[in-house]
Amino acid sequence: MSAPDRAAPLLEVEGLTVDFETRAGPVSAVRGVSFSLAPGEILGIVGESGSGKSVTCRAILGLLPRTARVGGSIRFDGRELTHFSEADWEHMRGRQGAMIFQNPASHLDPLMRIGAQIGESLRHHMDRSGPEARRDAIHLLSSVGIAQPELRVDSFPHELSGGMKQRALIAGAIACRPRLLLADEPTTALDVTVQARILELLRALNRQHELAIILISHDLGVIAEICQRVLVMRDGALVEQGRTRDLVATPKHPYTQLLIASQPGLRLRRPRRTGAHAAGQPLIEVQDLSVSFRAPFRWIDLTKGQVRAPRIRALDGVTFALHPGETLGVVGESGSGKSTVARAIARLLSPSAGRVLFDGADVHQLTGQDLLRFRRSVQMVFQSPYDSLNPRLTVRQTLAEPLRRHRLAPPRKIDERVAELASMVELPQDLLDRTPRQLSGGQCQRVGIARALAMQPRLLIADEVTSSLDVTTQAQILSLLERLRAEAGLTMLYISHDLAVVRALCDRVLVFQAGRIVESGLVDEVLARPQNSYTQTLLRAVPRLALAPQAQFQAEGTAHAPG
Amino acid sequence: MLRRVAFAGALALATLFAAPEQAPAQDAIRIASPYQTTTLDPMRSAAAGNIEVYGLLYARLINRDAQDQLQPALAESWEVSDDQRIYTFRLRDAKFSDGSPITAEDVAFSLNRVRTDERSAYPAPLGSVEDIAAKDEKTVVFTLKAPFAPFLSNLDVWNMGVVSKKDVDARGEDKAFTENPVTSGPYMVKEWRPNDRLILTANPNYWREGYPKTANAELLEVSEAKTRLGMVQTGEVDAIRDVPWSEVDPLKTQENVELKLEPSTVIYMVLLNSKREPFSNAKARQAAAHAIDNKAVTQAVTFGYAEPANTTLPGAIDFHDDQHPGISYDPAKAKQLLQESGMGDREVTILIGTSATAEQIAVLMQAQWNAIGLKSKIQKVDGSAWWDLVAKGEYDASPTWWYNETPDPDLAVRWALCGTCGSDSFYTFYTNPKVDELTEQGTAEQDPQKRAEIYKEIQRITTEEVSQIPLYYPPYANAYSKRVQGLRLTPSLQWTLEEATIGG
Amino acid sequence: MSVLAQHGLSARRAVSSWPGTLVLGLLIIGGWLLLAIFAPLAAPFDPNAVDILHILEAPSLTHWFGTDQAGRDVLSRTIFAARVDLFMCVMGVVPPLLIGVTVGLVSGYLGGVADAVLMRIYDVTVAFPFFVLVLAIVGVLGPGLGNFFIALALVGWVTYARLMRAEVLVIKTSEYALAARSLGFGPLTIMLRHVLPNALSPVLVYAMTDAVLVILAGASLGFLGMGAQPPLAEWGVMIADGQSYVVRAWWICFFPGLAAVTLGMGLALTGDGLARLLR
Amino acid sequence: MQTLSLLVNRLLQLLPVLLGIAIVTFLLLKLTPGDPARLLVGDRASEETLAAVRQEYGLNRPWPVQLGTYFGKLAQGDLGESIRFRKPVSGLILQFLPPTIFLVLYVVSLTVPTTLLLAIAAARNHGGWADQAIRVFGVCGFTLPVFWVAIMLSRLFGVELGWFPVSGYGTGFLEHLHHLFLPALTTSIWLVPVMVQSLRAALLEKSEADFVTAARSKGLPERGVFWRHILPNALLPTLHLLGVMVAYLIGGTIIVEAVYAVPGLGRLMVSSILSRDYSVVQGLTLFFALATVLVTLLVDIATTLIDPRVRL
Repeated sequence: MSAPDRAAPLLEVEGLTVDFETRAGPVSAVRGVSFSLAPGEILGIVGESGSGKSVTCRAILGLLPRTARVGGSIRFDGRELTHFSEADWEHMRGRQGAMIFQNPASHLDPLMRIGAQIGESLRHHMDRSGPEARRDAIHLLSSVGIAQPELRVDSFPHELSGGMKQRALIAGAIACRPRLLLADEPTTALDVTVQARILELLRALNRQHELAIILISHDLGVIAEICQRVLVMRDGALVEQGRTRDLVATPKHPYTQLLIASQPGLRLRRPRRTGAHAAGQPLIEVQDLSVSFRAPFRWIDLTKGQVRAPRIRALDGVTFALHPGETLGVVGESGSGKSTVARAIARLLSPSAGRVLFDGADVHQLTGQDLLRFRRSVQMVFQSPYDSLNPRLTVRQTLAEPLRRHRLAPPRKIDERVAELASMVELPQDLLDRTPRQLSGGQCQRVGIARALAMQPRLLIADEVTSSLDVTTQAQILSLLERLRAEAGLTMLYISHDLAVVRALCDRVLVFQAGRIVESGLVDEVLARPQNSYTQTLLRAVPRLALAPQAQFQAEGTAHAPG
Repeated sequence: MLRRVAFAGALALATLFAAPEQAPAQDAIRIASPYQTTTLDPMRSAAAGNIEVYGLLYARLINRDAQDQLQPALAESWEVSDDQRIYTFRLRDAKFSDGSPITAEDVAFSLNRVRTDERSAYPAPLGSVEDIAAKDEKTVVFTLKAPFAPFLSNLDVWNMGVVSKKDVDARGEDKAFTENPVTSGPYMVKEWRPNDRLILTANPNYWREGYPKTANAELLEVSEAKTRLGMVQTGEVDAIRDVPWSEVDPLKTQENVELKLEPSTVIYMVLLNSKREPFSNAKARQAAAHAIDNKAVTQAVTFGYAEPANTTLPGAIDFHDDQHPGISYDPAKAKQLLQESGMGDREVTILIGTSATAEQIAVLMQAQWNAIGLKSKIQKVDGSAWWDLVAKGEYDASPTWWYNETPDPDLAVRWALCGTCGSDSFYTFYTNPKVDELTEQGTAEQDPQKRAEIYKEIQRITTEEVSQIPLYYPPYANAYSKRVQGLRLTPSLQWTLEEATIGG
Repeated sequence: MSVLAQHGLSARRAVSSWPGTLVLGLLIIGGWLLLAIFAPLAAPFDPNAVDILHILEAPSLTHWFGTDQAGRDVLSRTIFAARVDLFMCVMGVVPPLLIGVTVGLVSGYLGGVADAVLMRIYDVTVAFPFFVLVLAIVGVLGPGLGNFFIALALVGWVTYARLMRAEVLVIKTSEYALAARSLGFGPLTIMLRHVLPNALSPVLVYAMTDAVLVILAGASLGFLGMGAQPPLAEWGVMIADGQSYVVRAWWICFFPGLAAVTLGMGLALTGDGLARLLR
Repeated sequence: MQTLSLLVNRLLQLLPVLLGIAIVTFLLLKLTPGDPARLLVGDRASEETLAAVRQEYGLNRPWPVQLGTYFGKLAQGDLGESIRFRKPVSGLILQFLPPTIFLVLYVVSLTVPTTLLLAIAAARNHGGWADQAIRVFGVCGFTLPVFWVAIMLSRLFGVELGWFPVSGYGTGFLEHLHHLFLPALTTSIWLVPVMVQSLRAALLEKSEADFVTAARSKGLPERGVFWRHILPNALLPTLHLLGVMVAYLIGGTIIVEAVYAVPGLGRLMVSSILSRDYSVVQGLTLFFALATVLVTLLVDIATTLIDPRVRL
């Protein structure tokens, strides 16, 4: 719509460099980035973590830590920001340019009411009185789509959902009608349906207020949703920029091509197994499974007028089966119970009702050798790459531990087997003696997979294994899983909030909502013709690029895919 | 809700602070002592803090004056029968603090309690008495079992005060002595805050006309010597007991404070347990005694303010043998004696309580015993445990002190040297039939000259046999504010508070 | 996540880049340790050699730190006391630490009845003011270092248990602890190998502060006459005994006081450094 | 209502704790060598007298009987009677409570402003000379024995300069303030470093928090960010520490009370232990337990006032 090369740009960045001073000498985070932004334009910056996109963004508002050295030039509305004094910044921030962040929960002061936090900048920049600021805050809250703003204005952050927190943060950012909004991964921590609504809100704000937006994301799909232009960054440098449509359609730089090719749902195509083989004995049978957590015990609770606190239901009468060789996807938003079901199957928590049968035996009744055999047969890979590895153990120790425990290799052969496992997950051998902190997220996740594989399990449960990884890493891990499944004949339970990933990997899918299964069936059928309204909502919310029909991309897209 | 809670809390706090306050205290003489008052019943305790108080609350039949002479007090006059067995006292017209008259019956009641009540802390001074009876309203008759020379002297001991029979009968012992006892002495209790202070005010009915000269007094319990010292220097109190020896010199130069070294019947000595080896062996005890240079110890501990001890009895009592050469400091002889005793290979335990002086003595002793080859280790326990262990005889040696209530040596001998008088010679379990016999002779004999000989002999025997190792005779080191006149601590641990005045 | 962390700058820290405070703190502690070990060589006199004729002598060329109320050389006693005080730091900290860590680990990880019982014991102990309980126990068992250590062990574990339990409750739900369970490891292995090493940092940092507290508690007991048994040289007791001579002989308590402050400083610096290193 | 609910629960949980404390204290005391009768009647008493006195106080009965009697009385809310003074224990505690509470509140009111001042100065000046000076002061203040500080201050400000009394509690609010100043100062010198360390660390941590960056991104001046966002958030852990310390001080000012002759609970405790006044020690430990719980409760209530996330 709006031309990128309009006459008077709002923001001009030229040759921006940012270096951090560390004990080990300066580390360069941004090297010579130049771009411009027209008033009312939405610009996307895409790149992996560490690519310098956040640093660039923070440099524009002078929010870098003291150890940062900024070089080059940033001109906002004709004024040079790199020479700004603290007083200048106080004038500029909030009034001219504002920012929203990835994790809304941690960016709201937990001790302060929402209204007060929004009103803060109004009182500072616009000299609003207390009651005025409150009135404006209510107005702002309603304008960012929060229902019952008169009530919410007096809420504390913890009383709001994740999406509402982000809306409140946006309301605070646009309170003083800035001309520029910097949005640093604003939807990454949110569920996909919420993400869609936030993006919609940003687009609406852009239209209504001529608000220029820089949207930062690692997800090209998100960027493609609303950005007119996009910058691609890698290792602190700009590798490509252009109109979104052009860039997605004809990426020039190999990295951009890789980025696009890594989008799930585009690459992995494999023949799906239909229900034909499902006739035999299922490997796992979940029967009417419920899990509830008890609230903290109190002898007498006068507030509730009852003696015992209620239970919180995380899983409510779930029944399904998983057949050998099958890959079953479980999708749902956070809190829908999908992780709970995984842990109940792996016997990491006890159900309050119902059974889990493994090879016909009740998993939660197993003891002794039977339990050990079960442990060997069912393995889990966890969501967080760093948290799933003991930070005090080296990779080698982590991998050797289960081998010793279950005597899966003779003591002399353990090193050999560890090396074998590492190569199985494509982990360089020279990383074996490092601790998790010295590894990247993707590398950690490979270790987690290798640890599970060490047991030669029959069932692999993967719980959101790629959700905190960069898109290119995610693609690598997914193809690794796919390869392992094919080679080792694994049965897999794959849990994800990302429909695209599920579609790429799974045969069947279960859709969870509020602890229940609301829809199930073959992946292609469910995703093509969702019966349940919730499934439909989920599906609609997925950023378009990711689920983009092959009609649009496949012809060109596959051509560029490195394979 | 919360605000209301906070308000209620504030209110509660406010009343808490407001409650115990009285009107600002009038000018009073304040005395700080390390010893605490635990009871106001003169029968019930022989603990140091209580001793100081009894004389202020309860008048006795006779008093000892500054010249060491016995003077009539509640008793106007007395007569002794020819066989020295019957003492008849005539009471003066005196009243208790509640206005009721002090009768012969009260006297008999008070002293019979001390003498016969099984809970009486110190019946010994009346041990010679067979009967006490009120002959009429104003006449009390004491009948002795046998002639007893120190009898009159013993009537001056701190637990001989007269309490009101009527009040004790009416209120019961517990109430009568915990709330506001009816008193016969110069003061009565205004308020007792246990573990903190005793606030006294003049008894308007005190027999001695014009006394006490100062109407208000407070006895404070302050356990830290440094704190007492600071208090007298800042004028927060007018008198303190037990100035540490190291502070005596510095205090002498103070303007507003006067340091007095007052005569005492205190003796510092080392208990030796004669019940178990090695000190059941007399030679071992002698070796231990000859090993100690008590002149040097005295100098080191008291900076020379005390007199090195030469016998087992306090230096200030009657019939003390000043001529006795004492136990010489002779390491060579000590070594030899130790060898002869055959106890040289025993390791002994020096038991001490939590007193800095005892600890210093123990350390010095240990070094001197080491020098003759007597091995020892120091065991330090708190005061309560110290009594427990000492009374059970579970120790070898223990440096400590004691004092005598009267100048007459009888009580001292019975307490510290007599093996059959109930105290096991101050739990040393030392016993010598000759000494026990002499003890009885000493009280039966009325002639001072002959008594002197008897006590000389007792001192000679016990010193040579080393029933205890005498160390030194210290004076009381007390400090007084210069604004107070006439206040002193008598050798029998009584404050002359009734004669003290503020002014000047 | 901070900007720096995204660049992996704070995560990768080489062992060689120890915080300066840690190095300095360890140097001070090390210095005292050396002095303690070589006390017989470093001290000019026997610390317990009584010289009744030379008491309370001011610092001189013979007695650099003067002599005390029994004529003993204050310098020698100060040096030898380092042995006792360092020993006190170890014995006053390690047993409570072991008890507290075990209790915190077991009650935090196992939960349920074990947790309920241990936490009630914890409540009982914590409801006593620390010093009162130490005093009561020393009163029961009698003064002396051994009983002091027993008292500290009975009282001091609660803080460690609380710190440990809080950490364990977090680590217990970490994915690596879950992973260890799914790998078939028993509770004991998981507790010792996975939970314990990762939960130890705050405990170790607190241990340094606790060591200072131990010296102070020892000194306070000395003041109340319940500290180390004479004639053993210990800084706290030396200060406590010396304070009654402060007008006549300031050196008796000044030098051991100085010693205690330097060691305390070393411990505090080490704690500070550990906190940074382990963060 | 919620507060009340919490209070009820806390008190219910307290019951087994109190029971435990009573039993532990009782057994501890029974194990202690030493005899209250001896200290009561004094040096010269004979064994017969001692036996009579023991009989009188029931000290010669088997300890389970004694314990049973004690609990029987306790159930009726009777803490018993002091063996030494023949006075009700509850009365003694009430007699010694006001100075202790006054002292604790005094210490808090000296400590809190000082802590805020120093910690803020240090944190805002992170790494600067003020920060270093405050930390050095902290270490020194923390490592000095309390009794040493107490004696020195007493000599300097009491004896030499004569500015403050060296003993007692005085009568009336102003005199309390005057008399307890040195004891409170002594305690604060020890307490402030502990609190400053905690608050300083929290301030530094919170000043890097995301919501602080967010506040800065709105253009709020640095001062406003500090007072409105950093400080309130950093106060919580320090508040908890303060609670722990106050609970500790209620019975833990023993040394200070001894040196300044303050008639407080610590002093009562020490002298009761030393003279084996069993019932007073029992009563005091129970009281301390109760006080600890109450202080913790107060802190929790204060926490809910600051932090809306925390529910009672």
